[in-house]
Amino acid sequence: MAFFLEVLIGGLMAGVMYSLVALGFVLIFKASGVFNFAQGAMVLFAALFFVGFIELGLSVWLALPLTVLVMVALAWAVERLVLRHLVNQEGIILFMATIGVSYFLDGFGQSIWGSNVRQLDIGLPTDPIFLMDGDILIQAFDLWAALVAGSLLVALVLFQRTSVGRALRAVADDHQAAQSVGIPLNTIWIIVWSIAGLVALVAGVMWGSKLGVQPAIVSLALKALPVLILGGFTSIPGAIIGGLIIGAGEKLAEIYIGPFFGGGIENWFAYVLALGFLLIRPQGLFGERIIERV
Amino acid sequence: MTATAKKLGDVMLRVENISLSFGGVKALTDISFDIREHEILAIIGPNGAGKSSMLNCINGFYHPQQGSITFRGQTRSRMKPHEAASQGIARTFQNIALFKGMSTLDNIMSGRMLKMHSGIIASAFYKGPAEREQIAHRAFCEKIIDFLEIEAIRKIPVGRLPYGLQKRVELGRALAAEPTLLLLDEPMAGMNLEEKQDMCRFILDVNDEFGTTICLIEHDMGVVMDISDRVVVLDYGRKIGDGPPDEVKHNQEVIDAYLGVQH
Amino acid sequence: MMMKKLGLALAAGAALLGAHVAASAQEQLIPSMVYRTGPYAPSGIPTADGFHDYIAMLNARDGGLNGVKLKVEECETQYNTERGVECYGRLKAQGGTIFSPYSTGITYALIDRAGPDKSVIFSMAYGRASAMVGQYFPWVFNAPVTYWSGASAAIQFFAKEAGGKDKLKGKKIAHVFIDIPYGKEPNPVLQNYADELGFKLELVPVPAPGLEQKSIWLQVRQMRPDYVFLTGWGAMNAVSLKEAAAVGFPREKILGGWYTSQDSDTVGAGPAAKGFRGLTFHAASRDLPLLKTIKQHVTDKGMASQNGKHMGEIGYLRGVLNAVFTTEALRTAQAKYGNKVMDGEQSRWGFENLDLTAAKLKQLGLEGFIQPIKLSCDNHQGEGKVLVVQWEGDKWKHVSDWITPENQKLMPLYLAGAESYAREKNITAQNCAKS
Amino acid sequence: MLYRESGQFKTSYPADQAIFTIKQDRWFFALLMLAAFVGIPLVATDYLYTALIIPFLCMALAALGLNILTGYCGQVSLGTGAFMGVGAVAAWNLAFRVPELNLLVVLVLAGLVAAAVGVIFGLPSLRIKGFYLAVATLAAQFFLPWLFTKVGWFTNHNSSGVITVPRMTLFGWEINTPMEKYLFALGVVTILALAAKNLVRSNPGRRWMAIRDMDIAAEIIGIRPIVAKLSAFAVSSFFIGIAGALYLFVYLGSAEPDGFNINLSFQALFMIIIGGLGSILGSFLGAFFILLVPIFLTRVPPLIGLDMSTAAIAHTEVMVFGALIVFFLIVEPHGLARLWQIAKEKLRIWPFPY
Repeated sequence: MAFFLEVLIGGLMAGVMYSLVALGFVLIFKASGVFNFAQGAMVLFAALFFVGFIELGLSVWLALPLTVLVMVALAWAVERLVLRHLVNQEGIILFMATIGVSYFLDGFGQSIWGSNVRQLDIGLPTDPIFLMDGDILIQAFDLWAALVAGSLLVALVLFQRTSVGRALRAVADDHQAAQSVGIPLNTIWIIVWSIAGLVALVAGVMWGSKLGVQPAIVSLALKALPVLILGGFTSIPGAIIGGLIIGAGEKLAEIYIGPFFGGGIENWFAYVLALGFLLIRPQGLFGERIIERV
Repeated sequence: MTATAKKLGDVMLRVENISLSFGGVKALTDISFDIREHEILAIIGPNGAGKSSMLNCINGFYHPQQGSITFRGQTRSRMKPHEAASQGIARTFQNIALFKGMSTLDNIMSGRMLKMHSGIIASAFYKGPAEREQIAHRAFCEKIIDFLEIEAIRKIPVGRLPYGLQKRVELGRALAAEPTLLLLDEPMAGMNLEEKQDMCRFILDVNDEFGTTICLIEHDMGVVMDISDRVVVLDYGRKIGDGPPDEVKHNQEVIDAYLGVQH
Repeated sequence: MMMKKLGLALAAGAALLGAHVAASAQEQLIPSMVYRTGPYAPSGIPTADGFHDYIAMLNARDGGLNGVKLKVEECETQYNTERGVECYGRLKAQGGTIFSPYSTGITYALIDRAGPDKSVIFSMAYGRASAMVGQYFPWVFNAPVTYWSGASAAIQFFAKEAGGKDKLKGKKIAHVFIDIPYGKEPNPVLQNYADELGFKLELVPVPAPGLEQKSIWLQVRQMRPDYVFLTGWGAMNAVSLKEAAAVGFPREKILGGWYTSQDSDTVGAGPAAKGFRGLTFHAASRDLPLLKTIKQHVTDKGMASQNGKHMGEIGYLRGVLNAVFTTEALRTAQAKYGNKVMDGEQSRWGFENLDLTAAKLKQLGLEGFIQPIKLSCDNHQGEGKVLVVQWEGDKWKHVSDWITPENQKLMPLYLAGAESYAREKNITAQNCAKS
Repeated sequence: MLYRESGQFKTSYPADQAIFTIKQDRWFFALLMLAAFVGIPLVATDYLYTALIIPFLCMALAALGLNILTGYCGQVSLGTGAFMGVGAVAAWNLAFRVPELNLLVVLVLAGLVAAAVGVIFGLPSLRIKGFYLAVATLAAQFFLPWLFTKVGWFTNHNSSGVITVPRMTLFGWEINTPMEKYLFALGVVTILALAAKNLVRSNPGRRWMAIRDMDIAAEIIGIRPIVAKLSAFAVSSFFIGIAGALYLFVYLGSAEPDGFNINLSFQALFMIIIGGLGSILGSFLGAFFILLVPIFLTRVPPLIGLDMSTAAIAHTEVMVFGALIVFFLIVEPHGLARLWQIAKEKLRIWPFPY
């Protein structure tokens, strides 16, 4: 029982990290209807620059704003060079375009900073904490990760209330309408991508200090996809809850079902879970239902 | 005028007490009417009267909560659009629903999908049965192409065609299925006078030459009064009139509906 | 605009059909298949550097090998089999004779081609263990050790820790391995030992690339094994150590295979790596005379790959050792065929008759770096020996004497593996009695 | 002046429905085939075979398969690699366990197995669309390789899970040298490409394109989405499966199931985007282009005296791919195939401007 709880908690914590990546996807999809496959690459990109700046001898408090600037610049570039030219294309084209962006960032980041593993220590404790006289173990680091993700979430929800936030939702509902009431679409997009960039940075720093900053981080983005399916592409709470479900689900599965299949089922279990779910509820946990008309 | 000269057959499709609603919104309330063999029936009414919804019910795209639709003696509760199609119901759409990426010819050929049977394997080899079938049906489609006078645009992707022509191609695709009942959703919307006249001619010819029963939605009263044998009037999802054009024309309720008198 | 691009591509195609940049007559092309990018780059980079720098040193100091200039031609495989095959093809076309794929997957893909193409595949301490049987794999060499002898060494080390082989009875040893061919290689041997010595073997696969190990280590913690043998690669290694630390599993109980205990792994893991122990098939010495020579002739002259950033790291030393084997094999061949560019056949002869005596090693500035080793027609592994090193947080410390793997005990396994391969391919054994 | 259709009148429907309606096209195709079957064997080196030509054939076939699903039927899939894996593993097991089986039979059966698996993983497409489906296909991409690694039987319990192909013979013809392998692959690919062309220009093709262009309308004219979509998945996976089998048999010679990973899927996707969605020719152009880029990048800088480090080249390559994808999607969504057409249009009126 204690072990079960331990795994469950561990899973939920891991789920928080997925949510962090998934959040970025949702933000962009909500505001621009773009399924941004590059989110994962952005995570690595941000982390690389952050750790890179620190290695150049800058203090964390200098490196952080600098990296933020980089991400904003990135958002601007993406809008300028990619989105702007694909405005009225169907979603799937934009999706493929972001795959291109993803590859580009991957290569770009590495050609600047190299492919070595970089250790990133932002002073979060890594030692285990024991509850119930040693039966249950919680990883201090994960608690912090959860804390950060939580505060980020709150910040985002608050942001939604600001005028810009409302503008975002307006765009999400209807591009033409938004433009007609005089909201410059391009600006909106830059803002959204910048925010997604910030989320990526946070995710990158967390993952980075957990695994060390290295190219392999990109593959984590793929883990956020089942989360999206589960939570629905348009719902921030969906991303969070989806992340938790996936995290806990796959860890429990790995430990309690895995052994029967010789282990290592984590890589696909999340997808199968999401897929099975999809067949029951195609629009995801919190996604809106679509009524088709002719 | 052809319409009056022609004698009407017996009931082909009977709509009985149809009610349809999305969530709370009622689109159709307790609607009943018949469509008879060989006739041209027009459904008219102000915007949002539920005309398109009515067609969508008939060809199985929407499933009414109450009521039944009886087509050629067999009553159906829920049926899928492709089942309706295989029963011989074809239609066109208010805002064109052609396959933009395909050529005019392919669009019309696709209308005969139900009549072509060569499978994957045969098609992969192509030579032999598959090709023969292609040729046979191509011949039929060419007839339609001649009939609609669109020979010139055979090989052009419909996406590139002007609106009026697209409407024609869409009609062609519907005809290719050799339907017994043809549903036309505003076939002349957004056409200039000339195009409208052509379209009227086609509709009447189809009705005469192939004896196809036609049920159409149209806003242009002039057109409706000219070509239709019978008119059904909808307003706010209710039927407020049903009968020959002249009769409906003088129906007070209908006039109110069009002049927008308060209910 | 677009037409231009298309044209460009076609032009390139034409260019390729034509040109072949082959090594010139007095230049021995030394293929170097590397991965400096992708998830496995951290493990690949130092090795690639070491290989490059040693050859560069030979060129700088001796003008090559007995007057034959050496030309290192790198090709990026990204640890990816198809790219590896492409690299092999390209390097072969340019005149390469000895290939070190640095990937078990690529090695497997090349084994079949080696014979017909007359290419020597030198998979130093990786690849197909049973390829050490020279009769069936005349073109493949895996000196000085294989994953199987590595596993054997690991078990002996555990036995020593426990205080004798008999003490292992009833103990529990977990093998945490990355779930790709390389990771699975040791399993049969470990299983054999488990049956023989009566300890319980737990196999714990980690899905590649191995960034997700939380549940793995929760499991391990739950198993409470006495020892963990860790066979990871690239990104996985550091994560293993971090997760082990996170679940409070003592690193001292973890013994890494030799590709799991490089500096990139321990540095990446930070403090979590302290106390972690790993196998090597060479000493972890940063003060080898040879390194000084390399520094003097290459690094200080700014000719080193990445300015010798990784010099002295385990991965780097490995690259150097790989280069030493390669060049010494060529040297041996030259002794027989004369001081010119060696072809495939001759390179192969060089490997089969390679004999690194203590004196030779001293002369190379490698005293104490590896134990003397001799290859032969039927034994392509030689009696390589193994060390255990421990990470002290900033450098490696030797914590064992040279361990001799029980190769004679493994021989049946080697033969079985080799013969089954020979059957699949209906290959007849070459006769090692003659020649 | 050379490329003219004027004066060539089609007097029958068969003539009008032929693959190459214009005389010059027929000649061109004949020449192409001549070059492929006779020309290349005369000039190509072993390196070109193993590094460019053979992988080109395999990946082109895979791209073709994906194009049927994505380009013609509009169902995006990121599972190509996995389905190649299915084909490869199936083919290997057939060849290994039933040695007397004819190589062609092996390929076809492998294709059918892949098709069956494809249909299973295509089922979600009946409920979900667009990105949701794209993500769903990832399930296949992660599940199948895992399955092959885990279930020892698939790899005949090889300790390292690597499968190595037995020697190939076709009607007594020993397929050993790269050239022989090339000719064999070329034969297979040519036949399948023609089959694909036939499919897309007749009934099944129309059904797929209808679903792609407007699924609702398609259903209303009597196309059953389930039939259209699943048949697309089946045919596509059939092609991809055979591509995978060739990939293992004539290209790699040995592989671990894990090798059929997501990178392969993306590669195939890039090929059809750059080559041209919904175009048979495009699949080939795209494959050629994508495979050429890395070789181009590694070979050409040295030729022009530019010395790039291995890492730099690798990174540049990734960037170039990314940039190309975006570039093509923006500038020419129909890819190289469309450019080819434009070129022909130009040629048709050349040398006169109008």
